[in-house]
Amino acid sequence: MSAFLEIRNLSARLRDTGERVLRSVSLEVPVGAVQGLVGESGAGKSMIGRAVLGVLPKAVEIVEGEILLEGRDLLKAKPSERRRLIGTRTALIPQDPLTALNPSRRIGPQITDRLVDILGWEKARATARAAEILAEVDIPQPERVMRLYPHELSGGMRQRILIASAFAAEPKLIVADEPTTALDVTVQKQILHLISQMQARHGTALLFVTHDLGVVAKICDSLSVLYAGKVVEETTVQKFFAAPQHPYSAALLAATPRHTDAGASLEPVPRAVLDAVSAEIAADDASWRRHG
Amino acid sequence: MVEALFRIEDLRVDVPDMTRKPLFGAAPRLEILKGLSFDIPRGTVLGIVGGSGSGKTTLGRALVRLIKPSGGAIAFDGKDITHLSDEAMRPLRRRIQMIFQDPMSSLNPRLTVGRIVGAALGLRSGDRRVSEALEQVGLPAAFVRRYPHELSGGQRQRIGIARAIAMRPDFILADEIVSGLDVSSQAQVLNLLQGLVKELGLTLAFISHDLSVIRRLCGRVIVMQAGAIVEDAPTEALFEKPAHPYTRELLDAIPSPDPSIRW
Amino acid sequence: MQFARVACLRLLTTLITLIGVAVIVFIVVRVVPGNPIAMMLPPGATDADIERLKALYGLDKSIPQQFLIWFANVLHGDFGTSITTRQPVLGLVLGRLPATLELSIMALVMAVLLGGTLAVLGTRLRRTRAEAGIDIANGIGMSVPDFLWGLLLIVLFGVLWPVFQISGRVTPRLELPFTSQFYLFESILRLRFDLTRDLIGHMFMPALALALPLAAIIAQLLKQSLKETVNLDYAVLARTKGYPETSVILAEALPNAVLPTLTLIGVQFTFLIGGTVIVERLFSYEGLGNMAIDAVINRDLPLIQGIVILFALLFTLVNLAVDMTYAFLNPRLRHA
Amino acid sequence: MLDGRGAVKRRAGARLWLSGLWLALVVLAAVFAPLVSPQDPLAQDLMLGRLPPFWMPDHEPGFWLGTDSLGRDVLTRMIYGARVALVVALSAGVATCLIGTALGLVAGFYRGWADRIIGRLVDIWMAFPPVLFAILLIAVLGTGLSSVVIAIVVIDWTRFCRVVRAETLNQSQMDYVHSARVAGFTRLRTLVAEILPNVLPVIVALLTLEMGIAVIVEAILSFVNLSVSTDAPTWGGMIAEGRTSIYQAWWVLAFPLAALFLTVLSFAQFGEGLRDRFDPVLR
Repeated sequence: MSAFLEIRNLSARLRDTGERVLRSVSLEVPVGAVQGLVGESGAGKSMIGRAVLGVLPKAVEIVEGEILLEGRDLLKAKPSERRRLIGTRTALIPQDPLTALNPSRRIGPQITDRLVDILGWEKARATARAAEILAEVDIPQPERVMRLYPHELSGGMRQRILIASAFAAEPKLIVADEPTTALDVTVQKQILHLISQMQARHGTALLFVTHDLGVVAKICDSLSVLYAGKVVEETTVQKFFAAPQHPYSAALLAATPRHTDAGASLEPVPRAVLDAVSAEIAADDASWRRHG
Repeated sequence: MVEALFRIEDLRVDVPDMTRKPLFGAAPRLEILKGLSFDIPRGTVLGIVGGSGSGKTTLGRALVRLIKPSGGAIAFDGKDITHLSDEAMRPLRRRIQMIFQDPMSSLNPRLTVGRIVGAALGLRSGDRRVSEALEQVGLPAAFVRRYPHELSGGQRQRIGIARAIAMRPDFILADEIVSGLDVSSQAQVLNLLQGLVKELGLTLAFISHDLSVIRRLCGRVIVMQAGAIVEDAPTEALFEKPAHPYTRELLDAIPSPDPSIRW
Repeated sequence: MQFARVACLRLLTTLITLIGVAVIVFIVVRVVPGNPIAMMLPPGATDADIERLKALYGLDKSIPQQFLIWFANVLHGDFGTSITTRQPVLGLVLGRLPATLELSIMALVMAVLLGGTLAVLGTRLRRTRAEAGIDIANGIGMSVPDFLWGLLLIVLFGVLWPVFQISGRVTPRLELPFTSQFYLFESILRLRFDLTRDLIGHMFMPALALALPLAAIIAQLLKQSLKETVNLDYAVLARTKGYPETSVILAEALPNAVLPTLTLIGVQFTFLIGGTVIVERLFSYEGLGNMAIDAVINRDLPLIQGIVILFALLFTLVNLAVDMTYAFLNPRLRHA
Repeated sequence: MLDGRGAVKRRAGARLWLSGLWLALVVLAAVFAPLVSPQDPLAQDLMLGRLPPFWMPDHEPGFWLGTDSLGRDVLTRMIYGARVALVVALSAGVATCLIGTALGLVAGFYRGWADRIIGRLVDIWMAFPPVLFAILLIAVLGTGLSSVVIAIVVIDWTRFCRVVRAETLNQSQMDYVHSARVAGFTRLRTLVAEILPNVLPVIVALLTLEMGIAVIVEAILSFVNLSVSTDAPTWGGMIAEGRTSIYQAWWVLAFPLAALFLTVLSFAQFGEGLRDRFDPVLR
C-alpha cells in the first residue's frame, strides 16, 4: 500500500514567541488506513490535522517540512491550488457538532455547497447526493432534514450530518478531530461505529485525533503518540497495547482508567518520565537549532 | 447499620418551562428530578453517574442547597434542611462543601490563591493554615500569591479541593471534577481525593459521566436517567451484574484501552 | 404563543416608559423658573391680562390637574399650542421631524457602511499592522462624541478646506418644488439631482459627525464578533471545503456575527438621534433638535413637551424595530 | 494566549502614558493657572481684537495663540477653562459613578423588585434625548457650576447602572459566587468581597470615560450659553464664540477644540490603559 498522506519533518512555531509547537513530525497514512494521533492537551495533535487541511491558527507558522498529498507538496502549492486539492481530496469531521454547523444556514446547502462550488456539480445532482449520503448515515427523512436548521436537531444527529457531509464528495482522506469528545458515551459508541463503517465502505484513509486511548483501541490500525509536538512513539495498535515502547506512552496508558478490572489503581505519569521526555525534547531542540 | 449522613426522600426539583408559558398566569413546571430517594452513610463514597440531561448536576446542587427542592425531603445529620432559608443554612455550610466542575469559573479570577483558600476560613492569605491546606493537596505554599489563571488545570482543581477541605467539612460534593483534565492530571487528582477521604474520614458524593472513574473511587453507585434513579447498587455488583438495561448500555459503551475487547 | 406573549409584554413596558417620560417632562417643565406668559405680553400689561392668558393656557390649575387635561388632549392628538408661535404643537413638530429623520437615517447608513467595511477589513487583515491601525482609529472614533466631530469637520472642511456647507439644510436662494418636508427623498423621486446634491452638501458633515462614533462602535464590536466566528468550527470547515478566506468571512461568519451587533445598534441609534439635538444646533440645521433648544430658551412649555414626547416615541419605535429585525434574522426565533 | 500579547501590551502602555501625560498637563495648567497664564483671562481690549497666533503675520508678542473678537487672550482663557473642565469632570464623574454603580450592583445582584423598578427607571431615562434633557434641567436649575454637575449626574447615572448591572448579573452566575454561598458567606459579603473586585475594572474604565463625557456636556451647555456665567472662561464658551466668527478668526474655535478633543480622548484611553495595566486577569 502506498501512502496517501505523508508528512515529513514538519516543524511549526508560534509567531509571537517563537516557541516550537510541532517538532519534526513525520508520519504516513496509507490509502484506506486509520491512523490515530494521541496526546494530552497541548501535545500538538490537533495542530497536525489542521496543518494538513491548511487551517492552522494565524498565530502558528510552519517553519519547515513537507505535507505530501498523493505525492504533491501542499506547502509548496499556490494558495488557490492548495485550496482546490484540500477541498476535493480531503474532508474534516470536527469536534463539536454544536458549533460545526452554521446556525443561520439550512442543513442541505451546508452539505451541497462544496459539491456545487468547488467540485462544480449540477445543483440537482448535488442535492440527490446529499440525500443519498444522509440516508447512508441513518438519518430518517433526509429530504425533510435538509430543509431544517441545525438548532432543530439533537447533538447526535448533527454529528451524523457532519459525517455524511465529510463523505459526500468521496474524499481520499478524512481528518477526524476529536469527533466524539463532546458526546455522551452511549452516543459516542454509535458515532464511532458509524465512522468506522463508513470508512471501511468507502475505503477512505482516516487521520483520527483523540486524547482517549480507549477510543484508539477501538477504531485505529496504527497510532502516533505525541508529547509537546514531538512523536515519541509510532506503532501499530496491537503492538502498542501489548507493550508500549516509550516510557511516556507507557505511563500514559497506565494513567488511563479501565472499568474492567476493579482493583487496578491509576498511576499518574511519574515526574521522572516527564523529566526524561522533556530532556529528550530539549536535546532535540538544541540539535535542531544548530542544524537550522 | 451505619448512620446516614444524608437521607434523601422523594426529592423533586422542577423549574418553570418558559417556552410554554401562557400569555397570563404561571408557566407549566418542567420536572428535572422526579422523586429520588437514597441515603449517603457517613464515611462512604457515593458515585452518581448519568448522561447529559440526566439531572445529576441538579441533584448535586440540591444536596448542597444551592437550589431549593420543590418537593420531598433532604435530611443532613438528622436535621431537615429541605426548606431552610439562606440564613438558617449558614451555620451548616461549613460542614457541607463542594468542588466544582470548572475550576476557571469557580475560582474568583481577581483574588489570589491565598485569599481564595483563606477567605473560606476567615483567614488572611499568609496564615499558616492556608499553606497547610495547600500542602495537603500537594501544592507549594508559595502558591498563595498566585492568581488562578497562572495555574494549570490540574493545579486549579487542587485549589478547589484545598478550599473545600480547609473547612474541615463532614461532606464534600465533587461535581465532574476531573472531566476537564488530561488523563495524567486526572489520575493525580483522583489519587489525591482518595487519600484525603481516607485520611480525613470524609463522606463524598462524586458526580461523573465516566463509569471507569467511578469504579476506582466509589463504594456505591447511583445511575440516573432522565431525572430518575434507574439503579442503586454497590460498585462491584453494579459492574459485575448490572441490573438495569441503561446501566448495561453505559458499561458497554465505555471504550476500554484494550484492542482485544471488541465492541 | 411565545411570540404573542413577548410582544404584549414589550408593548406594555413601552407604554409605561412613554407615560413615565410624559410625567417627568411635565413636572420638570412646570418648575422652570421664568414666567412664559410675562414674556409674551407687551410691557405694561395688567395682572388681569396675565391671569386671562394663564387661564387660556391652563396654567392656573394644579399640576396633576394640568397633567390630566393635557394627557386627555394628547390622546385626541392635541398636544396644545406653542406659546411663542401660537400654532398647534403637533403641526410644528411634525413639520420639523422629516428633516431630523433624514439626517439620522443618512448618519445611520454612513455608520453601518463605514463600520461594517472596517470590521470586515480588520478581520480579513487580522494580526497585521492594518488591523492595529483600525483598532486605534476605532478607539479614537468611540471616545470622541458627535459634538466634537462636528466642530472638527467645520474647521477642516468648512473653513480650512471649504468643500461642504456648514450651516442650514439647503441653500436659501434655491427654488424648492417640494410638497413634503422629506426634501432629500423627494428630490430623488423628482429626479432633481441638482437639489439632491445641494441637500447632501449641507447634510454630509452633520451626518458624518453623528455617524463617526457609531461607525467606530460597529466596527469594533462587529470585528470582535467576526474574529470569534471565523475561528468557530463551521468556518474552519468551510475553509477545508476549499473556500477562500474572504468568502468564509462574508458568507459564513458575517450572518452570524451581525446578530450581537444588531442589538447594540438599536441603543446606539437612539443615542445618535439624541445627538441630533446639539449637532443640528451646531450646523444651524432646521430640524427638531434646533427647534427644541429654541423652545427651552423661550420657555415654550407645550412645545418642549411635544418634542420630548416625540423623541421618546421615536426611541421606543427604533428599539421595537431592532427587536423585530433581530427576531427575523435569527433562525432560532424565526422557526421556534 | 496565542495572539500577540506582547504587541497589545506595548500599545496599552503607550496609550496609558500618552493620555496620562496630557491629563497631567491639564491638571497642572488648572492648578497653576494664575502663575502660568500670560494675560488676564477677563481683560478685554478691542484694539487687540482677533489677533492671529504667533506664527502668522500681524501677531502680537505675548498673545501666543491669538485673541478673540473682544481682544481676550486665547491661551490664557484656555488655561483657565481647564479649571472648569476639571472641576466638572471630577465632581460629576465621581458622583455619577457612585450613584449609578450602587443602583447597578443592587439591581444585578439582588434582582427581584429592586431590579424591576431600577430597570423601568433606566428605560424611562433612556427615552430622553440626553442633550435636550440636560438643557431642560439647566433651565430649571439655573446656570452655574453646581447646576451643570447636578444635570450631568441626573442624566448619566444610567450609563453606570446599565453596564454595572449587566456585569454583576454576569458575574453572579459564575461558580465562584456559588462557591462563596457554599462557604457560608452572607449576601453582602459575597457582593463586596467576591463580585465587586470583578466588576471594578469595568467601573474604573467607565469612571474615566464619564469624566470625559462630563467635560463635553459642560462644553455643550456652554455652547448654548447655559453653563457657568457667559463671561467666565470655559472651553465650550470659547468654542461658541469661535463658531460665530469662524471665517474671521478660526483660532478662537480651533485651539479650545483641540484641548477638548485631547482631554476627552485622554480620559477614555486612560481608563482603558489603567485596566490593561492593573487588572490581574489581563496582565
